Amino acid sequence: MYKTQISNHSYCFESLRDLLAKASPLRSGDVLAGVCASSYEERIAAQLALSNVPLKNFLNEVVIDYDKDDITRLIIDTHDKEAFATISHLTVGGFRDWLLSTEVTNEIILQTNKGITPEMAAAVSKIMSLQDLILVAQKIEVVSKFRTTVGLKGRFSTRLQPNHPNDDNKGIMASILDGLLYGCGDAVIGINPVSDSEEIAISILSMLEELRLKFEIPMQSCVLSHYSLTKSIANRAPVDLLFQSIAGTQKANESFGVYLNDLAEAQEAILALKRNPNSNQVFYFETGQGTALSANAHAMIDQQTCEARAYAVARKFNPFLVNSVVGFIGPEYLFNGKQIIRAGLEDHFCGKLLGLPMGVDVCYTNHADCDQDDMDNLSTLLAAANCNFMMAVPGSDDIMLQYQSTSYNDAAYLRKVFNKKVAPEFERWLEKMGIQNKNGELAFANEEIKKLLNHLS
Amino acid sequence: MYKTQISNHSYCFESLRDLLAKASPLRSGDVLAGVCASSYEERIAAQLALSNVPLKNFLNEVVIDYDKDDITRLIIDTHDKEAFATISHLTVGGFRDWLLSTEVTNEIILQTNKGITPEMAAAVSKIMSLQDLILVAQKIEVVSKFRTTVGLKGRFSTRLQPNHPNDDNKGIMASILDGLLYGCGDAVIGINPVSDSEEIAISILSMLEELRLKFEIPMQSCVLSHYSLTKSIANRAPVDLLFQSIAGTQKANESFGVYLNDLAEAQEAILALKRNPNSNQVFYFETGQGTALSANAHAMIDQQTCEARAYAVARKFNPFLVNSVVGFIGPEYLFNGKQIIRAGLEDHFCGKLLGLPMGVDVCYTNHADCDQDDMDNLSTLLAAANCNFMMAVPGSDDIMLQYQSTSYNDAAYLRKVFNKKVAPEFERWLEKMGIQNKNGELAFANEEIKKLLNHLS
Amino acid sequence: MSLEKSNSSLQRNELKKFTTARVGLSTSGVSLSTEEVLAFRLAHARAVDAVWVEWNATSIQEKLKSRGAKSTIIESTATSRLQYVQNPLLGCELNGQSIEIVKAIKNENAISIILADGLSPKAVEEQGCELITALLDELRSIGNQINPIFICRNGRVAIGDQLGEITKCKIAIVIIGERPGLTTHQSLGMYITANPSLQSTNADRNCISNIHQEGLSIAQASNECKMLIQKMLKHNLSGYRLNQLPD
Amino acid sequence: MSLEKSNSSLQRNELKKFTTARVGLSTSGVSLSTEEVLAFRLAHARAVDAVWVEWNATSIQEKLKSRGAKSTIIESTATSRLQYVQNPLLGCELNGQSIEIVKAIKNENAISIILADGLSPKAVEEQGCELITALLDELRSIGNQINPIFICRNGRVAIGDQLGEITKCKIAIVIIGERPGLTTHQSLGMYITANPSLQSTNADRNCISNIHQEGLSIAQASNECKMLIQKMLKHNLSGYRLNQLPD
Ligand code: B12
Ligand code: B12
Repeated sequence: MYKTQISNHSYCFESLRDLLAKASPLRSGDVLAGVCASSYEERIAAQLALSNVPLKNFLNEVVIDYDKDDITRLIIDTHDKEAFATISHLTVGGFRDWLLSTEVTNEIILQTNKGITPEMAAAVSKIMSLQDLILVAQKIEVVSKFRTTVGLKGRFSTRLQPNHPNDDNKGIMASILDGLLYGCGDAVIGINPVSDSEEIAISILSMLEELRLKFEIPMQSCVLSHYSLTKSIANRAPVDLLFQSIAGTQKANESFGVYLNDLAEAQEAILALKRNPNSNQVFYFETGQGTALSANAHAMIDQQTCEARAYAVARKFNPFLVNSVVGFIGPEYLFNGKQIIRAGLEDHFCGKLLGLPMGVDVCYTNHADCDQDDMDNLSTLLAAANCNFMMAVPGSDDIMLQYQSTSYNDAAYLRKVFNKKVAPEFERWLEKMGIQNKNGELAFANEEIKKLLNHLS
Repeated sequence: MYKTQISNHSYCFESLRDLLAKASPLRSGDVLAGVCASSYEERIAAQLALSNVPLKNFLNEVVIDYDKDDITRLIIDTHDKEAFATISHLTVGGFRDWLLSTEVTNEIILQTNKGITPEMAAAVSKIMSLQDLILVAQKIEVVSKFRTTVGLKGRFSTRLQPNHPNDDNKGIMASILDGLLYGCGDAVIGINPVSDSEEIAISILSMLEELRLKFEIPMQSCVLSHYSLTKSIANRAPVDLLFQSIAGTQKANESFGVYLNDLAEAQEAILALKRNPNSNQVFYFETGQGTALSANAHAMIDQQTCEARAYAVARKFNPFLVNSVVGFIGPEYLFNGKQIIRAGLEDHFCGKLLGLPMGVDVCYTNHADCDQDDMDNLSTLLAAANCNFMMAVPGSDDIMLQYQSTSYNDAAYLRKVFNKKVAPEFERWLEKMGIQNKNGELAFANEEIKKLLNHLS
Repeated sequence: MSLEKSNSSLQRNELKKFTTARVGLSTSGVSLSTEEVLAFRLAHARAVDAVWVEWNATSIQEKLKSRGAKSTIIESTATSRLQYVQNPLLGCELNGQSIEIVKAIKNENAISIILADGLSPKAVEEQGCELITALLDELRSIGNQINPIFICRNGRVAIGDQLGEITKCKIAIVIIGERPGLTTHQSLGMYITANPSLQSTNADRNCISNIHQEGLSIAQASNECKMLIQKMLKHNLSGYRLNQLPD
Repeated sequence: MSLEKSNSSLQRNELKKFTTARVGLSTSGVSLSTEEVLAFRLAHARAVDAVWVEWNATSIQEKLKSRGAKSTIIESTATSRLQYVQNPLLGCELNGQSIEIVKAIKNENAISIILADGLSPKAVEEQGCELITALLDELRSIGNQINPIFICRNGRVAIGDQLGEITKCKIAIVIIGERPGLTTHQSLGMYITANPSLQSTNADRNCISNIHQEGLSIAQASNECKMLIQKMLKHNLSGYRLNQLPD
């Protein structure tokens, strides 16, 4: 039981789960779930109470029972006491101050992160302002490696997302080539196949492999099929990365056909291919606030805490990329631009704080109260926060998933305004191809580029 | 009469004024005035029609009659045909493309800006995305000079705003000292007196002068009284800058007691004091979307076009600072964070495009649907856009004007995230005082600082 | 794709030939040209409108009738589009009257086809009847009885589970308007569940998506659906676990 | 302020002694400490609430009565706080019934005092009657007749103009709740117009602002008001043009 007294009104919160939910900034999903504060004052009262909760309490009071949820078990069982020692004396409020203090550098945070649980990260993010989320995330550098190195300071990568509504290979390739001409794709070239056929997945991966080898592109590819499919084609196709959507409760994951053991087996299968020359990172995970609730499996936990719990799953598998697809599902979870913007910055911050190589799919659907201005807004803020990567979708319009994300042009805009470069290996390739000059400026047409375009004709 | 055909619906707009209003992104003030588009599709239809209007048309079709409005006369009479030649062949849409193109540099824009009318600037801003507003503003460098140099690339200045609800000198000084310790005040230290008494204005200015001389601070001061009062104390007080709020129609200005001739006379009086060692810039203007409508003097022009027209007044008087106080009045003009954010970026862009040294008071009132997150958001975007200056109010809370603006801490945050420095003269002073080290890091307490604090005891 | 070499050199804007994706767009600096930006905004305005259309279930029923298919109209507990969009759970439950309608159709071995507006009522209006006709043709060879088509207003995918729970049907096929995109609002999705019940989750169904002119054709989609159902009936299973089995 | 030198050295957080402004706040890095941030948010939640309070005009009337001041209750055309906030023009116009009430009080040389909730109904409830009492005391020496106090619900400053137009009063004093801030919601403003009419604009009035405990005292405010009115009566003028004249 947690309490705050404001003037002569006393606010009570029955559990840490309740407190976390009521301290959450307003969002439609928590309203829908009936877990949010009932007034602005109650929300601040909850934040006040939460700020006084010692971090230690999070190790004793869990938000879903240890017996009932494998993510809770994962969190508790893998908690690193030694790393936690540095912050074990702090309250949630003190933790915020600690993170903001000048003495707490990237190195210190990276050393501590295995001692931070998802719920601690969620808690501190709830009392942080937008500016805090940017300031702290900006100083955290989480670097991951495959054929390119993603997440270095001063760098900004993209996932090229060249989807096609009929999995047409030429259609996919047309989008890829256009994206490469904008310097996109250095995080991954990842296709969501419409179909769940193994043949189609294999055909797409083979086409990408051919492209990679022919032009010697430092890149990795991925099909975003269910991990069980990807695993089963592992010895018939050039699989770089294993993709899976994950959520923050066992029950939600089960509704996705996701089991922790099976994930581990799939990981083994892909690692055995030894395609990553620079690390053991072979996972690409996607998450997003609202997924647990959308499966009716949120266990009365607020959606942002659920989201942070999904990062525990991600963290276990040492992923190459983690991507919060922040406005993807719809307004029932994040109503408008304001909610999407805050959620995007929270997810990015929490992920990084937990040591993950975070990207954000800055996006919205046509049933949300949102437009391109909100996307420009969030993508600019995330670039200021040193986000590892964002999406690159032709003209922002994903013609298969039916939503709007950041475009090739958005990526170029962000690189220009923030003077950021692509991943170093990819940068050298772009220069070699004449796609980009030494100053990082794009050359939209030249002789070398024709070679690339001819790949299609 | 302007038209767009969409499928089998044809949209008509009776005049350029009507077209500008309907092409405006949604905001409550235009809804209140009854001038906005009635659907999202109509808004885009208007933007399509507007994008095809040749810039030349703006010289023939005015939004208020030449005979009835002195700002219209000012705009038409001072239009520089030679500067306009560079862009005279363009439509509004072509003008956007021109501004975004790589070849159009800061120099070219600065050479052209006297050929750009406020309505042209408003028009192009309406079809620009948030990202465009940032990208173009970022490349425009408008530098102004008094004892400090404001607006240089890589620099970011603040107006220290140490208001007190009873004009108490010690109270004002306490806020000033606290602000100086955060490196704030390099644009101006400007106080809004509660009272409109000449004695009080004189006393405040004298106190600031004493501070400036004693600590050899490269700074300028200002009281934000009505310009007629400031003019009348000019020979009894150390007046650096002449302040005035201005609006975009003659009628609105008259409701403020503002007449162009009187402004010119007041300017003469202040220039005669010869206190600006580095230029003839002695004006500090404030503006803000909604002011004309709030005086019921908007003449059916949308509020953003009105705002741009106020910049014509500012431009005539070669100001040292112009500040759009973007969320100051209330939700009747800018309903929520989203509207305030877009308006702030529009004003900053339009002002810079017209050649003005623009700052933005990133702010909101307690009757608006807005909170600190929106402020963090807008201030971060404006810093990315190279905004010349913002406000610095103790703890964001102006205890006299009763609204929230950016704080000393916000300024420090922005300098840190964007690696920006204060004005060069002020930077040297901060280092000399030990307030800031060579890396631009603040030292909140040291021996030198005590001297400053002792000024109060 | 066979990547034959050729000497003909392609221009960036010719990429458009290969996809409806927004490739080869005109630019200024690193930004999209005004033309592209405004075209995008117009598409957005129209896609937003597509979500909020109130559809005409009886006109669909008549169309189906004219194609010889019997149908019955049911409704979820969401009483408006706004409720539907803001609270997905409402769209997963039949309202009282519809429960009664459905109860009358209990039929253990049958296949139920539910045609739901989903997030794009227009998609169903424009393509739904054609897909149903093609599907009925394909399913004939399967032999299981097919219930009258359920035309469901403000329905979500999971409404098929409740319908399955009540009718005890063998297979539920939910044909639903996928959320409208900028380039098309016509896309339909098919979600197929074996032994549908209130215990079913998404892991228990299969999905055929992007059924529209530029995506999967109606013919392909209905054929795939038949093959899936055959596999489902063979293994008495659908979804994640079915996918684990060889074809 | 005389800036006497002294050797006692002040700490940053002692700056608080001199002002209610948020100076000397505790920090971490360049940011405000958690404590300060949450205190700020709580203040914001409460200031927001202060705007939306529906005030009790009759209780104010009774308070005034107990202090010996006659009053009458009028209303603008804004029928709710939401309308009031979203459409300021509604707050500048009297509703039909109020026009009738006001018409009955035509009185050419009188002073009208309007007490309006403005953006902070609580400010008026908590301080309004005291200010009125002090003001009436001061105004006694002026000699002009004073109309019964108009207690105006959902009123804006400019509503005094219409009231002036109807009553033909010499001076209108609008006492109004200024928008609530984080540190106080008690602040009152006085806007004084000579010969108020529908032609009056803000340029034609004078303003005395920030009347509250930490700001201008009620005694000072009412005294300043008297002196202003004396000057107005002398020159038959108010506002911008009055300010141009020597005292
Ligand atoms: C939104 C969406 C999601 C959301 C669903 C949450 C929600 N509340 O809407 C999230 C992000 C959780 C999601 C997850 C996945 N999705 Co999905 N999703 C979509 C999308 C973009 C729109 C769906 C839609 O409009 N439905 C219509 C509305 C009206 O129905 P609804 O009742 O509101 O929504 C339900 C269904 O959409 C269902 N659902 C969503 N995805 C999937 C996938 C499968 C296999 C099944 C059976 C059901 C299902 O979940 C919703 C809630 O019950 C479609 C693409 C498209 N253009 O339609 C892909 C799509 C259906 N998803 C797809 C896939 C592969 C997945 C994943 C399996 C990915 C992964 N590797 O983990 C996961 C897990 C799905 C699961 N078992 O639950 C594929 C299916 C491919 C196929 N032929 O099987 C599609 C076609 C996209 C693609 N090509 O990649 N998805
Ligand atoms: C909002 C505001 C404005 C807005 C008004 C628009 C609007 N629709 O609200 C804008 C930005 C346009 C404005 C402009 C100015 N303002 Co002003 N404003 C305020 C503020 C912050 C709040 C007012 C409020 O809450 N009113 C209550 C609501 C319920 O009433 P309302 O009917 O909605 O609002 C009307 C009045 O506020 C009036 N008004 C606003 N400012 C002024 C100033 C004067 C001198 C007059 C007569 C009327 C007036 O205009 C509004 C619309 O009619 C006050 C400070 C405060 N704490 O109150 C300063 C304040 C009243 N303004 C002040 C000043 C000096 C000005 C300017 C003269 C500045 C200048 N040099 O140009 C201009 C011009 C004013 C004019 N003649 O119209 C001073 C007045 C000092 C004095 N004792 O005379 C104050 C006290 C602030 C200060 N200390 O600097 N202001």
